Amino acid sequence: MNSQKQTTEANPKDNKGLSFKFDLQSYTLIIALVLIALIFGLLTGGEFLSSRNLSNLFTQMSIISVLAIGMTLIIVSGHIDLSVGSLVGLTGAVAATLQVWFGWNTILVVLAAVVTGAIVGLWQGWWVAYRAVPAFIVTLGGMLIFRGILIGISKGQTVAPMDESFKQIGNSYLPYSLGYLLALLSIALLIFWTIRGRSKRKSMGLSLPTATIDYGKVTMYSFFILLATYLLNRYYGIPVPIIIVVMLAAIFIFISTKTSFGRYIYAIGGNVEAAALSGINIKRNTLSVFVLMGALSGVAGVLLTSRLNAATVNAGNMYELDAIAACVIGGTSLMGGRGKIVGALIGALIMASIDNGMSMMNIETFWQYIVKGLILIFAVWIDILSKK
Amino acid sequence: MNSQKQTTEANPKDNKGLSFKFDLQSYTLIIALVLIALIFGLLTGGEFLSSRNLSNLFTQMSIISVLAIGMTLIIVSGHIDLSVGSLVGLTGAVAATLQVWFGWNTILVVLAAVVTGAIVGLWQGWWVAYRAVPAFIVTLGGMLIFRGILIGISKGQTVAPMDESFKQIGNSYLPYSLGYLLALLSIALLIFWTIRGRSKRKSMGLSLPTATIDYGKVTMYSFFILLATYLLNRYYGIPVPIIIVVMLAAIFIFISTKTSFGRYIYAIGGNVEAAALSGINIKRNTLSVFVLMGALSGVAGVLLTSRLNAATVNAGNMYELDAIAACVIGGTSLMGGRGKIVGALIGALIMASIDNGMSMMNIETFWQYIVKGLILIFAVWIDILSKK
Amino acid sequence: ASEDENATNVSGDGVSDKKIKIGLSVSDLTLERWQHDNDFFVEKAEELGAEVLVQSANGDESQQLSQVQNMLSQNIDALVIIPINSDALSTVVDQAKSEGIPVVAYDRLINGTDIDAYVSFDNEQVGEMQAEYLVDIVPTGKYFLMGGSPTDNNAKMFRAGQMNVIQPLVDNGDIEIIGDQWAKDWGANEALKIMENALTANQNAVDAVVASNDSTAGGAIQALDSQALAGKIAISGQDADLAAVQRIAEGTQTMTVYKPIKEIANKSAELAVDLAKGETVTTDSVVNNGKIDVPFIKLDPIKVDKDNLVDTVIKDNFHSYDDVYKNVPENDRPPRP
Amino acid sequence: MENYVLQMKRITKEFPGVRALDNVTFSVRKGEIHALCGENGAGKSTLMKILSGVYPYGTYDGEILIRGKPVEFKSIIESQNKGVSIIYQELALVEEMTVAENLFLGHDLMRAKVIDWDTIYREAQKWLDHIGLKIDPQMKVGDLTVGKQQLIEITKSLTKNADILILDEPTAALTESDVEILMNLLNELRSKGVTCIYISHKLGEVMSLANSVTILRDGQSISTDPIEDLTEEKIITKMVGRELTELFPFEPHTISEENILEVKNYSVIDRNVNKKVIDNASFILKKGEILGISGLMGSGRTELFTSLFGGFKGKQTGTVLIDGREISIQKPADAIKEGLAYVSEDRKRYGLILEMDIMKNSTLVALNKVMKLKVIDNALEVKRATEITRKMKLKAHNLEAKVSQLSGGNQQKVVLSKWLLNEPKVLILDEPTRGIDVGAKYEIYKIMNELVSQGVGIVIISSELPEVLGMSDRILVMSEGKFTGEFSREEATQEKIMTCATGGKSHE
Ligand SMILES: Nc1ncnc2c1ncn2[C@@H]1O[C@H](COP(=O)(O)OP(=O)(O)OP(=O)(O)O)[C@@H](O)[C@H]1O
Ligand SMILES: Nc1ncnc2c1ncn2[C@@H]1O[C@H](COP(=O)(O)OP(=O)(O)OP(=O)(O)O)[C@@H](O)[C@H]1O
Ligand SMILES: O[C@@H]1[C@@H](O)[C@H](O)OC[C@H]1O
Ligand SMILES: [Mg+2]
Ligand SMILES: [Mg+2]
Repeated sequence: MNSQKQTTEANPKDNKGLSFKFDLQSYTLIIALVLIALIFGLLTGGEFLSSRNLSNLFTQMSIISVLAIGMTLIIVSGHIDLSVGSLVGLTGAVAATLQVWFGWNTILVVLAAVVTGAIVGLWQGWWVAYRAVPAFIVTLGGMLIFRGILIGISKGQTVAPMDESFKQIGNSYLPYSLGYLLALLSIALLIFWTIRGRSKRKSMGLSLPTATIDYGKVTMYSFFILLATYLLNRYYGIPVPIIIVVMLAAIFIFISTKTSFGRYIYAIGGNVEAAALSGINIKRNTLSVFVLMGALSGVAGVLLTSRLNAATVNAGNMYELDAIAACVIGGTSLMGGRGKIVGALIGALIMASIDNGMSMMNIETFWQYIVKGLILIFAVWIDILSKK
Repeated sequence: MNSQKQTTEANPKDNKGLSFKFDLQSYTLIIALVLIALIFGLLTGGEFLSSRNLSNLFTQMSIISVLAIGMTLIIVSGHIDLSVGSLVGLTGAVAATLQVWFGWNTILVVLAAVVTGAIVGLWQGWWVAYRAVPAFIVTLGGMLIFRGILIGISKGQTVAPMDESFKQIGNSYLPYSLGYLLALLSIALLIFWTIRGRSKRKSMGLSLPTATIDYGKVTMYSFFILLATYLLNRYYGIPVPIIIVVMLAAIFIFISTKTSFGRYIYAIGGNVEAAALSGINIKRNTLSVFVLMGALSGVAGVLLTSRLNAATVNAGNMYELDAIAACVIGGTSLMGGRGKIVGALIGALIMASIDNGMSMMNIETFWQYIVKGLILIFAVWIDILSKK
Repeated sequence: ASEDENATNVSGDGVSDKKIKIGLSVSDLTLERWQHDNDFFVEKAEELGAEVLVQSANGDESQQLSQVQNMLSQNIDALVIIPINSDALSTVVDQAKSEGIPVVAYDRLINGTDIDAYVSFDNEQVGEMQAEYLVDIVPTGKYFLMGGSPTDNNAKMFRAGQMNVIQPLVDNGDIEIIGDQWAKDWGANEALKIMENALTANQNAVDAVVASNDSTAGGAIQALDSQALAGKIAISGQDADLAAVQRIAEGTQTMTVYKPIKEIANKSAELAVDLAKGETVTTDSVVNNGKIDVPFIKLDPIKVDKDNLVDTVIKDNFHSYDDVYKNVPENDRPPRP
Repeated sequence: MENYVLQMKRITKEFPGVRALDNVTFSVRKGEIHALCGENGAGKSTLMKILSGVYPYGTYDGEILIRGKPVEFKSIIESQNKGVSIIYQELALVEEMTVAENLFLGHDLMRAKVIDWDTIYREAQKWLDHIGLKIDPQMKVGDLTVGKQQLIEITKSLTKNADILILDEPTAALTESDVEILMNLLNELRSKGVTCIYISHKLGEVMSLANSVTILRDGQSISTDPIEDLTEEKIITKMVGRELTELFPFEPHTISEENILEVKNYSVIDRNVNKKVIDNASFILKKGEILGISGLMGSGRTELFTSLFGGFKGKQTGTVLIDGREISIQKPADAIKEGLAYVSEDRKRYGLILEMDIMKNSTLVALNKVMKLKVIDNALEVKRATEITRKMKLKAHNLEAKVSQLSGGNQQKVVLSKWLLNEPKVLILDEPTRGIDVGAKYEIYKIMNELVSQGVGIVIISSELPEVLGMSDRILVMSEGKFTGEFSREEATQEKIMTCATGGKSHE
């Protein structure tokens, strides 16, 4: 998250009013989230905000989050991937069959799932990048093909149960001390980066945000990191899936903001012709995005299979819609060129909160559909309003 | 300057090579379709091409076709509608409950379904056009909301059976003679229009395609119309659903090519700023597109309920994907501004043919998924190749 | 013209030296049981000398309708349908009847039309069995209801059966229902989340979970497991999926309702062949489908728990002993049959 | 009171963070051609967008009177109904649609209940003939060059038979001959009593065409004068607030003997139309030289250089040498590696990522220059971007602003920044000053001078003859895909170049 932050800070913002306004904008979504949390907290008599439920909530959002990270890149680059749900099912089944039927160990099995995902991504990316078939069609085809392969290899059966170690991936928690250690470590890193960034800017003679703003932010983030750790430690500790999500998010935020590959994706999605004339290899970069998405689907497949301790034929069904929705809620434009991973994560959290909150309230199913649909529209609308 | 001469200079149609190339391009899809038909014909020992199966095929494609007609407009205008499946379910249920529970007659019930669809379209269009919420989110929300309402009003139960007259809508055939009459009528119209068009162009001093080309086309179309009628009459006659599709298609092709509203949609999808600067009312036209899509979903809902002779809770599930796929196969660009209704119909026919053909061959289910996915990709790829 | 087509069909019926062709329309293959149904049915029918055309409709009613149409145009001699929806197939069944092709409803009844036979378990009875079993071992306490797909008609019937048993106990205060949620598409992950939330909302104070099938039970048990409650809270199921019977063997799932699928498949296959040959069938009971009294071959579902695994599922060769006890230490296993 | 057909009084318009117009007053007499001049970002387009209803009543302060009556346009249609018609600076065309459809988009002909296509195509043909454009009305607009698109845009506004016609930089993308067509048209309209508001950075046009000139500077109206009281110099002084002694600051410099770029027998076949668009072209560019390329619209200049740059899909034959080394360029990345830079004629389509901010656009090509260990160093990126944009005298209040919000001139400076950051050996400028004000042009020319003095070779493709004549050491003329003439700075004249450009033989 830090790297993401730095970019936005990086510029001279001498105009106070502007800077405040800008911040307000990027925080609307968080405000929407807080509102949703408060309402559900109230309606469930506080249960929604209990340590235990927060732990559930984070775990429940993890699979879609992993997908949303990759989907952000896909959409930013101007494409779409409808096959991720099927691919989650397929890679999960690959992991499960290799372990249950062939006795492979957990590490190998995880690798196999991720590699399968990446290879599938390569196939799809090849059609999109080198054969110019619209991603919508390639991945709609993929959605069918992978589900078909899944039914074919599993013969319609649920493959279960997994080894204990595999099961741990999606169902265990960090020891309390380790959790605090990680939290402190990330706070230390945050402070270190801020100081280094400031001194570097100073040495280059660039304008600096006032120290209160910079360190105020650091304090705020640190507070939230510690609060979250504390709350989760009041229950069983930080769930491993959420650690995986945070790590993947960090890596991919880094990729998207700090590497040329990341920058190129935004350029390609923003204006493919201008990007091509700027010497960017459109095809190879597009291919890479799909490979990454495939690999992430593999990770999601592992998480899902681990959480269910089983691979089922309709696992992952329709996850693509949730992942895309998370991105769009988070401000990613379906026209390409614009979007942030952090936004997508907040989007995923909003969606998971809605599901979780309503099921905590034990609302009737049909109301859940209706309310979820309405909240979706309203949340995005409020976000749009604030940007006007 | 001599305008006559100028025209002939400028008109590329006079170039024989080019004209052939142009025709070839727009016919690739048809060629793909013919190929698919031939292959299935061969593999099923001719069964696929039997009168009876053609009749089935046309009926089977009808619901998605109705949706694809509206979806073309939606996508051309630069949007998307993910809610049509749910809306088909909902409007179908409205028709069914009104008839089964409240005893309304068929005409009223059909009207109610279509009006419900239009109102729902109004709601969605309003959010998209006047509140600038991305159509993806509005209709994803709609997908949930309408399914929720459907579960709510039907209490999860199947509502059946419908009146005999309602059942006829989706399950009856035109008497042979009426079929031939219609065929002859449309041929007569075709000839009349061609003659009138030619004489009008002549009187305006515009260049004319050679008579052989114009009348050659008329002959060809007439032949196909008669052939189709003959084949269908060898079975029970022309299925009513396909008559509905043809009529709707005619109306909407007219709207999209001959009215300002139709052209504005293309302009809006092609370049919304240019459209706005040309004085086009973006919001109102966008709203109208959604209303039309809603009304068409209502028609599709009626057809489905009639065919099933029942309204079920998961009716129409995922039809949006089929409808969108039909459009994309038919050459509609998801970026907006480009697409044809005829293309979407051919797309729908291709998809229905794949399903039908494989089911006639009794291929194992998982193979059906895989083969359908692959054909989708290949069909679009071939189309793209030919356009290069 | 159309008379020709009909004529071929009719003549196809009479000729007996021609191989009999049976169409089997399956609702979907995303649940394990339908795959078994499919396999057993085909095996039996082929044994009886028939050829089977199988199609699966992915849970889409109009696709099922289309597929049945397509089978009809392939001159089948009998039609066996596992309907996705009992009420949504009458039009195509009418068509089959008008062409003289016998129709058997498999597992789910087809309403409002002439069918020749219905082979099934009673879905309400399944729900009743689930509830009866739980009520037996947990006569009082807090119950959580985990419904199936909110868009599956059968899910409603299971629930109706469950409530037949539970409602009186709710009314007299023995049982408290602390939640009632339905898992989209019978999805295990949906069930997992629902159960997690229910446990959280009730601080784990749950005594029994009425899960409508094994897939949803599987998800719920994962949630129980992470609270170390697996095996401590009674939970039902249905279908005797392999994963479920394994859980029963391990003690984390309490029971499942085994619908002897081989039996229903065999019965249906025999019936279909007989009907195709033009023989008439006789059954003990009938069920009214809103139009006629349909000859009904009623099969009894069986409650399966840890104690009768060997005598039911394993004995029927539905699952092998080794598969079922794969995760149970050798010395804890019951004697091999 | 004078006979004003249009009066705009005390117009003030603010965008978030920018006051684009500050109490502007602007009055136009009936039947005159009134020029509106000012630097990039002075607020000319904004003022006209207010007049045409793009920024509806209520989003600005001030008052508009047409024929003495106050008007409150809430939409474009309303202004059109009052006889105001505008050609926007940004092309407002739908590329997927045909020429005829674009001409009549939003027009009465299209608003009919049922569109009569035959009439539309006939009318379109009439208009095109009238203007003298040889374009098939059934062509897709997207298949036309920018210049042709601009002419379509002009034709489109003429079809509305407006009595106040606003042209916002209509000639930016036109060649001399097309400018001529336009001038004649405007004179004809004036004689029919149509009032024109004419925005242009080409002061020559302004001087020869306008009746009076209003100058905007930094969002304020500076003056309105009859043309008789003005000279080009005076206009410039008013625009930039200081004197510019010369328009083309060409500095004599030493041209090295080294060939930095040499092209031999280069041909390009366009696969789409299977036509030889470049026919056996050969030329040499020396280190430290400015080579001007002149020619009519469609003569193949853009094709030649995009193709050399690896950005044109076509079959290429011939030899290309850089620093005497034969090289093969398949894609832009190869060209960039060899030290080539290409500033496209269509900055919006080929130059900028509009959704991205200024900084990221400016570092897109030379990303490795702001990376350490393959990782983008944000501070370094800000520094480099600040340096280069400052050097370009870019006017933006924030490097994080999206380039889409910049005025045309400033957008062009971002494109230049992007390429210069990569320190190219050969800089190809395709119509680099299109739509750019004199001040900014001047700066771009000075940058060119500075670059050649550092040994960079520059190719400048331009349809503005004075620019080519004023800035080049040597001039090559193209016609129909071939080089048809070569002149040294001293021998070149407008007439000689035009003869070669129109296909007449050159004297060597
Ligand atoms: N949509 C917008 N949002 C924010 N600022 C804008 C917007 N449009 C214009 N501006 C700003 O308003 C000022 C005036 O711009 P305008 O386009 O009117 O200038 P111009 O005189 O037409 O310049 P040019 O000669 O380059 O066309 C500039 O500072 C520009 O950046
Ligand atoms: N996208 C296109 N489709 C079809 N023909 C094109 C296209 N672009 C250019 N052409 C044609 O290619 C030829 C050369 O055009 P090019 O743009 O290279 O000329 P130019 O001298 O650079 O003119 P300009 O001043 O318009 O840039 C012309 O005949 C032109 O009409
Ligand atoms: O057997 C069950 C079936 O009857 C129902 O329809 O779907 C779920 C299954 O578990
Ligand atoms: Mg301007
Ligand atoms: Mg050019």
